[in-house]
Amino acid sequence: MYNDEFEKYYEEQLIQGGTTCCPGCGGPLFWKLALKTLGKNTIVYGDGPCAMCALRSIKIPHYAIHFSFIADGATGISAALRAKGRNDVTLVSSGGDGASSDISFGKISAAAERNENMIQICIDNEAYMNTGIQKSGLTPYGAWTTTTPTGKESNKKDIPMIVAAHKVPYVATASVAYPQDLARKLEKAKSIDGFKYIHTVIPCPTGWRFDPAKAVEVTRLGVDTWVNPLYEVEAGVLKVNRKAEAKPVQEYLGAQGRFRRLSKDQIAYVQGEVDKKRDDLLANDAKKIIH
Amino acid sequence: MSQIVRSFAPKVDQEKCIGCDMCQLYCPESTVMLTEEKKVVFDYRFCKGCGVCANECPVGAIVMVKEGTQ
Amino acid sequence: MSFTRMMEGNEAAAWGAKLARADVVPAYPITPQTELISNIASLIADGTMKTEYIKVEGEHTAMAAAVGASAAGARVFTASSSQGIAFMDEPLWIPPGRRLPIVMCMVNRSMAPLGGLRPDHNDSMHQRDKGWILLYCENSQEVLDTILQAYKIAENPEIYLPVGVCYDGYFVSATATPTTVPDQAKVDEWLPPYKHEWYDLMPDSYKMPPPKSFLKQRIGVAEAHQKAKKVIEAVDVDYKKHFGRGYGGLIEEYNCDGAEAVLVTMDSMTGTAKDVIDEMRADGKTIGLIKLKCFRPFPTEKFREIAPKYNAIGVVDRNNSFGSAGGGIVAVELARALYDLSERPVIANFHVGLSGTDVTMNQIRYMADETLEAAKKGKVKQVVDWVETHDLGEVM
Amino acid sequence: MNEIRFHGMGGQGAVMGALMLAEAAFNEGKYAQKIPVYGGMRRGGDVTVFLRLDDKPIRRTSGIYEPDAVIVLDPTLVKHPPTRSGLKKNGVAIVNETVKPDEIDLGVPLSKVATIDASAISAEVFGVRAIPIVNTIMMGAIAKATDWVKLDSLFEPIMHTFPGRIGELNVEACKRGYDAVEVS
Repeated sequence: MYNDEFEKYYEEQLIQGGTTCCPGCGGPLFWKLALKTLGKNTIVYGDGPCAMCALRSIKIPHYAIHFSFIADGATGISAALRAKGRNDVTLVSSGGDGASSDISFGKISAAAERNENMIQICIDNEAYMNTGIQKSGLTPYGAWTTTTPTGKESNKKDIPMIVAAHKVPYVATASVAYPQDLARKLEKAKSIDGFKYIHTVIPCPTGWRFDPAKAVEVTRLGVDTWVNPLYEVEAGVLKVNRKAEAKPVQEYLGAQGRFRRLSKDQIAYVQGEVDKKRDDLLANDAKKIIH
Repeated sequence: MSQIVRSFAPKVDQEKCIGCDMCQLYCPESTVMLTEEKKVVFDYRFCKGCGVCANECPVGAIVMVKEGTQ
Repeated sequence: MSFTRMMEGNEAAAWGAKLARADVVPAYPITPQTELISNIASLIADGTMKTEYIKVEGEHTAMAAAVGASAAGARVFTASSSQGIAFMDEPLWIPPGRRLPIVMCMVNRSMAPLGGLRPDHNDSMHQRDKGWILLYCENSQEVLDTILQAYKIAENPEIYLPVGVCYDGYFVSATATPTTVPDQAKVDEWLPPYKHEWYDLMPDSYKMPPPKSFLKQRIGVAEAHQKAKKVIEAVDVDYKKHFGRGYGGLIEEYNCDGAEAVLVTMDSMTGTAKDVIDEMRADGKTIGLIKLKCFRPFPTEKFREIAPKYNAIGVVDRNNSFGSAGGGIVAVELARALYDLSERPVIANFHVGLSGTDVTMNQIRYMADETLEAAKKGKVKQVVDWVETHDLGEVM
Repeated sequence: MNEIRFHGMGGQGAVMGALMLAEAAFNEGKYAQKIPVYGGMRRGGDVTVFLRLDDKPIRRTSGIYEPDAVIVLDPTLVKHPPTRSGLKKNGVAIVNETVKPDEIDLGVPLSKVATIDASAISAEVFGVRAIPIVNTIMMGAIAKATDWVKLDSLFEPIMHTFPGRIGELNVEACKRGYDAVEVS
């Protein structure tokens, strides 16, 4: 039933249905939404182990090595595009949170420093999920993983701001729960020369411990509680994209099994950190923060 | 393509459906589609039964039913 | 136009990359490879060379960027040494399996700890199991010529393997000898632009090889290595026809007529050995020389063909393979190559020139004499002889 | 084959000097080879360079243990054991020293000794430096003291190595070396 229609639909969506990702994974959802904006004239390099499962299903040129290779191969592709005089092609380099914040953090920093012409995307599901949920540099405070059985004791790295500090032309955070905002940011990134960085926290029902059906709902809560706020830094100027009043972090934390062990004090601590970050973002909204 | 295994499958009540497109927009696996006649259809070959479409449906037109009864 | 002048090995390598019209050069500096990439930077700066030189932040990225660029249709050149090659270990596995014809200069330098800045062959020889073709060069001229040959070999659709062009740090890299840089137009005629028949990453013509099983991929690399032996020899013959210089393809037999024993050398020590062999021949000693130009693929058939002529082969290993079946890497390989011959020479094995110590004329005389003695007695004194432990004079 | 060993300190230009000399010889139709021996790219520390000149292609890449000649770029290196090591009887020595040639003792009888106060000339031409640049001055001295290369042949390699004003200064230094050297 409708098989032919669906084949046509997958061609248009540039992604094949039925990836090898878990049910409710944000990876294929991100690529579906992103490819709509990026279009056919795009090369995607790299992986993020889980999102790699999604990348295998995309219908545009993609080339991945493996986990510890982030931004680097894209640097080579970018040079090849220059050598061939192909400035019409959009080059996207993706990486997971572990790659981007831990093992290949230096590679992203170096590509940013060289201002390579590519859109670097961090697909952040907040732990090493493909190996069975181990803590990464982007695992949030208090989250259970198999290597932090009592909850992570340190905070998440602020990679978007770290990349912004490299004075790259464009940095943004985006969410699959807000597809229009995501599309606009990718569109903007496409139009800018140089290194663009987009950070997106995607849901992982398996590692975050929640019902896959709530994938988008939980991700939306992440934005609405300001745990994962939406902002962009263009030419050093900060712009907060969603300024709605914050919901209590408890709504977001309580929706996920990985935060089940958090004490009241710990939740208060998280709320305090989020409040500070929100105040900071709002205080600097529309200001030049990177000089 | 790996074999899809699912316990539940989405089923739409076309009467309730308002054709808002949310199910198609948020389906992680791109297996929900709105036909030209604004009819919601599922690609059961690839749907994993995650239930995001049902959860995101603003009018509760999609329900998850036991696999085989959709 | 073609010109000849005094040139260090690293400068010759830069000219090799320039003449090959390498589109992309991702590289990270390390002694003694540094002058190679700074020479490339100079050639780019003065407009002689047109290439995308990516100043990457480490060797791991250098090879990863090389992989990306090669798959995207660019001819890629890179280079490293010693610990840098070791840092590249993970990505070095990718080009053979993905069948990407990257050419990389491995400017030999000993490994840590206690290794100095000067050469032995462990850094490049440790790449022997990954699927890279490994060619060793004696001097600046051979470095330049071998880089051009390397692209021709690597980009052969029957082969599609990366090639390591290896040469000793200092003794080749910083040693200046007269070197001829061939005419660009003539090189262009001989080496056509790079186009991979399997890969195209451009959106309008996207093409990727279909996924293979791990086993099939591995067998593919093994078969390509087997085929490469013929291709390497043919490319050398063809190069000689066009440019007047050849290096024997897989191996070069030097002064071997009527020899009862031969030494097997690699890299820069070969030049010294040639002088010593000539002297010893003049003294009536029946010793010859085999220069092992191509270490991977190992020229098994070639050795099996010529080995029965000799009573002993003295293998000079400028490397260590600790706890091996017996001696250095080349000796062990050669023993396997000759194992099922009904008549085979004895194999003497020497460790010399480790951590960049000089391989002296006296040391080569000593090794030649020991090999001749083994030929006469039909057996060796010891499995492996650490030549540097003997006082043979020639110290400063 | 003429086997020559340079002994200098990092920063004096021994490696470059030997290369320029090799280039000059090559331009005259000889075969030449330069092998440097040094550690990292730092200044200070001793530097040895091997230079071979011959009428036929040079193949050996080993070090020079019994040199036909030594070039000593710094007075402190005269007593340095490696400088004296293996120097052939009736060999040649060209030394950056203030003393007369017959006062130089390298442990063996020599056929020719030349001395030149290259450090002083360097100070005059290039200014005073902690480690004086003496290579081109020594090259001029070599051209006068030996038949390895002609003085004129040195100018092209110098100008090629240091284009412009620096090159002109070095050519001047080279000529000063040629004029000032004392040969036994």
